[in-house]
Amino acid sequence: MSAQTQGAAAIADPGAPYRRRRTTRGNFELYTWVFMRASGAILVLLIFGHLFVNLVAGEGIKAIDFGFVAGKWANPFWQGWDLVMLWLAMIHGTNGVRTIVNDYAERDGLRLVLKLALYAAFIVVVTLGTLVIFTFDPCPAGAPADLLPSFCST
Amino acid sequence: MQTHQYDVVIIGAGGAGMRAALESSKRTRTAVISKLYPTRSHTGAAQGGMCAALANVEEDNWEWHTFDTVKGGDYLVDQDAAEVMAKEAIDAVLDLEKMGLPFNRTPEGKIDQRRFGGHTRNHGEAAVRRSCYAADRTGHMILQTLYQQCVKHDVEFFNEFYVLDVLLSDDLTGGEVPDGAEVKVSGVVAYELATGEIHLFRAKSVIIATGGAGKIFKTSSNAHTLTGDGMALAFRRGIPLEDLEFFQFHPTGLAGLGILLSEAARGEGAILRNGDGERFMERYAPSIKDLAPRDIVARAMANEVRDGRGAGPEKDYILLDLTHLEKAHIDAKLPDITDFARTYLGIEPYTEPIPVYPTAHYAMGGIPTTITSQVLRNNTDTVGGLYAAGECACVSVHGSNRLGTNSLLDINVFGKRAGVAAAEYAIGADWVDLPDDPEVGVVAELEEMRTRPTGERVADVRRELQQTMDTNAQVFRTDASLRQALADVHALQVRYATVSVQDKSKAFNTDLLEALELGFLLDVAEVVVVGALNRQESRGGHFREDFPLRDDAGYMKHTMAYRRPLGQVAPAAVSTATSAGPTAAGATAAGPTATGSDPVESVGGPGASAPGTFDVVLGYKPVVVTRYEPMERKY
Amino acid sequence: MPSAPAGTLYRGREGMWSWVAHRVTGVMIFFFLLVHVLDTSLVRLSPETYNAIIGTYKNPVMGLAEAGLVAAIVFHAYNGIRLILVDFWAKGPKYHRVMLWIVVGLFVVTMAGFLPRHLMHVFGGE
Amino acid sequence: MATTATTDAPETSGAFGAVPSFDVTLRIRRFTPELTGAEAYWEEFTVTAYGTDRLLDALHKVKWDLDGSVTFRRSCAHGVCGSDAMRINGKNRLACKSLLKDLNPDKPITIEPIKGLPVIKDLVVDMDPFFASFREIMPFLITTGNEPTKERLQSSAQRERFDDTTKCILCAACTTSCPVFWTDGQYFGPAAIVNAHRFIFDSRDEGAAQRLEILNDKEGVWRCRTTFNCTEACPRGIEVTKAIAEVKRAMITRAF
Ligand SMILES: Cc1cc2nc3c(=O)[nH]c(=O)nc-3n(C[C@H](O)[C@H](O)[C@H](O)COP(=O)(O)OP(=O)(O)OC[C@H]3O[C@@H](n4cnc5c(N)ncnc54)[C@H](O)[C@@H]3O)c2cc1C
Ligand code: HEM
Ligand code: SF4
Ligand code: F3S
Ligand code: FES
Repeated sequence: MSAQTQGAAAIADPGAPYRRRRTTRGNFELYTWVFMRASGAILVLLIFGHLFVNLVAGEGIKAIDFGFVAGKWANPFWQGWDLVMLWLAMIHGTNGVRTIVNDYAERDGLRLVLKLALYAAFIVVVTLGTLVIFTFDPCPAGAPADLLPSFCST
Repeated sequence: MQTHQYDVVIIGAGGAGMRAALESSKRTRTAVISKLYPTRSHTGAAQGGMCAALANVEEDNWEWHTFDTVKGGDYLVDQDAAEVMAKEAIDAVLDLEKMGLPFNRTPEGKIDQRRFGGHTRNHGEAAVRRSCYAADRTGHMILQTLYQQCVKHDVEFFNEFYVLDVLLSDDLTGGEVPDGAEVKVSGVVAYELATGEIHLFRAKSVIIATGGAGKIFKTSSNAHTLTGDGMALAFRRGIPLEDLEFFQFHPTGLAGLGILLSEAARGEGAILRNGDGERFMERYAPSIKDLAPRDIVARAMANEVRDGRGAGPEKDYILLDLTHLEKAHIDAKLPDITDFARTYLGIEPYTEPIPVYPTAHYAMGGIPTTITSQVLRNNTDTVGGLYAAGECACVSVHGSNRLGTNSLLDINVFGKRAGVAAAEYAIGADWVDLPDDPEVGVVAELEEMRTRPTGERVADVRRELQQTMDTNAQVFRTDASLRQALADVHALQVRYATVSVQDKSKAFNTDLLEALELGFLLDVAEVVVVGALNRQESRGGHFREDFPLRDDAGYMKHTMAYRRPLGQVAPAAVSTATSAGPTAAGATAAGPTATGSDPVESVGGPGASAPGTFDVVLGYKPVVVTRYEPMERKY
Repeated sequence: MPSAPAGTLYRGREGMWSWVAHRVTGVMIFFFLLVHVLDTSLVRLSPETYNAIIGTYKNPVMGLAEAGLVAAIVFHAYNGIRLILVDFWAKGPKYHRVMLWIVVGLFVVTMAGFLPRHLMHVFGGE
Repeated sequence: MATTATTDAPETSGAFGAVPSFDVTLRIRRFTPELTGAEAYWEEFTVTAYGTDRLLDALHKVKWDLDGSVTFRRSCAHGVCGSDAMRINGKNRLACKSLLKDLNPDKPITIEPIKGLPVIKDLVVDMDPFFASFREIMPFLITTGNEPTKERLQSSAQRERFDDTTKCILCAACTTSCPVFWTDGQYFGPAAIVNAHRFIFDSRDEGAAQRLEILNDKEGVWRCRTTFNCTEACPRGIEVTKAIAEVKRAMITRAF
């Protein structure tokens, strides 16, 4: 017998009445839930398009370099595309990770730390990404011409 | 030990207990003590329906219902009680609907009704649709609905608490309390399973609603937890048990397993066939055939098997045939029971008939009460503040054979009455002093049983009890078989005095509780057998092969079994009984001395079966006849 | 409330395992996305830095990782659609298992279309 | 120590034909703080069983013939009371609805308490948190206005609408199979939602808005990730995940 012995959590007083942790009602979880689905549906389009253009069409991953990226972002269409994708994916992903943190981080302190880190990452990444897309100069002065997209030389 | 004080304490959270709780907690401080979580009570297993003459689908009235109940019970029914039940049935069903019970509906949106065994139009003309139902889960819906209402009204529950003693102001077991003297209830002693702690509940009123005792038999539709606790507790305190020899064997239990297939199957058109494929009920009850009362059908089935016309390799069961019914109809009306056949026997009821055989199902007898659910301590005196309702009680509306669907009705009608009466009594009554150290008997018994180092195994004793009851006190009984059963029960009682449990811990010791429950079973079984031995006639669920006819001259009366000190032939109470017939004749046969067992010292308090100390003494109570003179029962 | 003592792994079926996969792929994609945005931001610094970093991606190991990431996205995306159907289509819960096999099928088809081309780019030299 | 029992009489085979017997080994996860301290451990028992035996019968043989201290709840023995949900070979099942022959008796059958509720002893868990969630969703008919004298009318179609969720026996098999419930035990759990569904879609009930509000909680329906373990586990065959989806949709319709 006793093939194996594993630890068991101590039992709280079985007579003690059970109390749910104080929680909040309201539509927040509802909206995020709907958002996950809506954003997911849109992201399918955006991400598949993105992947296709970057990895499949043309010469695939080999072709990616400054020139390629700059070439895309010179076009407001791709600018908009990537901007929406960035925002949707980041909100979707951050909210997804938030759920996961809520699920597994049981201690309140840990929960708080993880969520702060998550939101900080979100802000940094989204701000940075947005800035880059908008303030991006495809033909920076002084850069070697062979690295730049072809239209810079004109 | 903890002490609590409530105006009303209800023992049992089945249909009867919760129906009472709804009434009582509305009026006064009430606690419900149950050894199971309320929704796990066996009321939830009831399938077929609950009858009331709503006349939603065809002409019907409560008077016909009364007649059917009286006739179904082979005229041993107290007719005033049956009248009350049939009249209040209509409100009982409507009450449940208003509480939210999801009944099946007619095309007009009213509660649907279907046929059931023994329920007829115009005093037996033809089967009538009287049973209100929710598929084949009526009991489940009743239990859930009542629990939901209890949640709504914040009823206080003590779940997984076992009541182990009911405290009275006087000791009735001595047989010395004179008739007419005032005896009152003062509380109960309970055992908390989770911790092993003893709780003392002081109460002005106590309602016993602990359900049936089917586990005295081996093959039974009853839950493992239906061990006759309430009946045994009352009995040990000297309160009589009425008509316990009448036990119902339901015709259609899954063969070998005893799991019930509701009579609703036959109500919806299923047919019983023997091994030759013959619809044999045509021979036994030409007018209503498969829908005859249960005792008749069960006996007919047993008879077919005995005469070699059973089905199967061993020719030992009967077939319940649904194959001619529409699949959609089966799915809508009988989903659960067809599922049982699939799960437990691997039978597909659409295409194959289901093997069935009678199974111990329902105790017609129990703690005697008045029609206001007050417990009687003899033929006329009630115990102040003590009430009983449901299967553990005997009003008696079922007489010697209960009609299908009348029990769910019984628990609702008399559960409600008990709740109202107990609360009203408590509001007007004074506190009764508790006896000194009321818990010592229980504590001593528990401790002794728990710490006894070695001894008999509980399971062995129980197995043998169930086996002898199945062999000797089932559908067919004779003097010889019953004497055998009695001898066995007495021998087992002696062995019970030395049982030991293996689990020595305090928390959640179900081993210990099973041992205590075995004590209840032994007491109840003894009363069943003694009553059966004494009743030298055949009536309803009690069939004596040596006395195959009903004997109204000798036995048109209720049996009242008392626990009295050894050697005391007639208790004071019995002297007031109608004297016709062999008063206390069973007592001599019943004496443990007849089996030559040595007296064993008993533990404090009334304790478990105490062989050699107490005896079962019989008395009688007259049957109340209002409108219907006994006739021969023909269908 | 104390947690339950550890026991064996719960033997859930397709629904549970697809959820585990969805969760794992979701987190994978999220962390990749963080890195991806950061590295792409390097285009702001100078073409040289960007190309240098991107250059390090262009080795077979990273190529394989990239393939894994695409696999994760493809699964997460298709299964995401399955989840949306489970939520909003009345018969979704009934057919969730069938839909999972469709997801797996589409996943295989998509990857079959993508992988050869991608691996060719990765390993196929110039 | 592997203990073996060979009881002579089949507990349940009785009248129904001749049933072949076979040996099964039960590997039970035991937790007996009072006797062996706060460590759970495995113990194996071998018993002889018959073709129609349920796992509950085998457990009874263990308890009655080998070791009386093995503790579990049970009552009805045919799947209607909800007492004996446990984790059998890694899945939540009722012991009384699991036939041994369907459990592959060649290998030891592992039996553990349901997951996510505090274990009291062996297979017995503290059900209070479970019933607390049930009580929170107002599981009773809510109506306004005067009581009708006769029954409230309801068409068969209206009755059919919530039929599935009336079957619940509160066994907790679903809630304790849910990976989200295991995480912190705060999630209301599928059983509570099923019982809310039973009333939300009852044409006679007028409390739907309140119940939806309760389940709109952070720990309410939105925590469900449609893992379907609950549907898989429900011994009553209730389409639990579907019911949850219907509640979610009702909330969304209400919010937008
Ligand atoms: C399978 C089956 C099908 C049936 N079908 C029908 C039908 O279709 N129609 C019909 O009318 N009747 C039917 N019956 C009969 C009917 O269901 C029962 O007679 C009735 O439900 C009994 O209800 P009750 O409230 O008296 O007892 P129960 O529901 O059995 O409740 C007993 C309660 O007492 C508690 N209890 C017991 N002992 C103790 C103790 N020592 N301390 C504390 N608490 C204790 C238990 O926990 C439980 O809560 C059926 C019965 C069975 C077995
Ligand atoms: C490609 C299209 C995508 C679709 C269709 C999609 C769909 C979904 C859906 C429907 C959910 C909710 C699952 C649930 O509630 O059970 C979800 C969760 C999640 N998604 Fe996506 N998603 C996509 C892309 C992404 C991306 C790009 C990321 C990362 C940034 C991501 C990360 C996550 C995470 C972390 C979760 C939470 C998982 C969980 O809680 O189990 N998803 N996704
Ligand atoms: S929904 Fe099913 S699994 Fe869940 S408690 Fe109810 S009956 Fe049990
Ligand atoms: S298992 Fe849990 S996650 Fe949802 S589908 Fe069932 S409640
Ligand atoms: S014992 Fe009642 S459900 Fe298993």
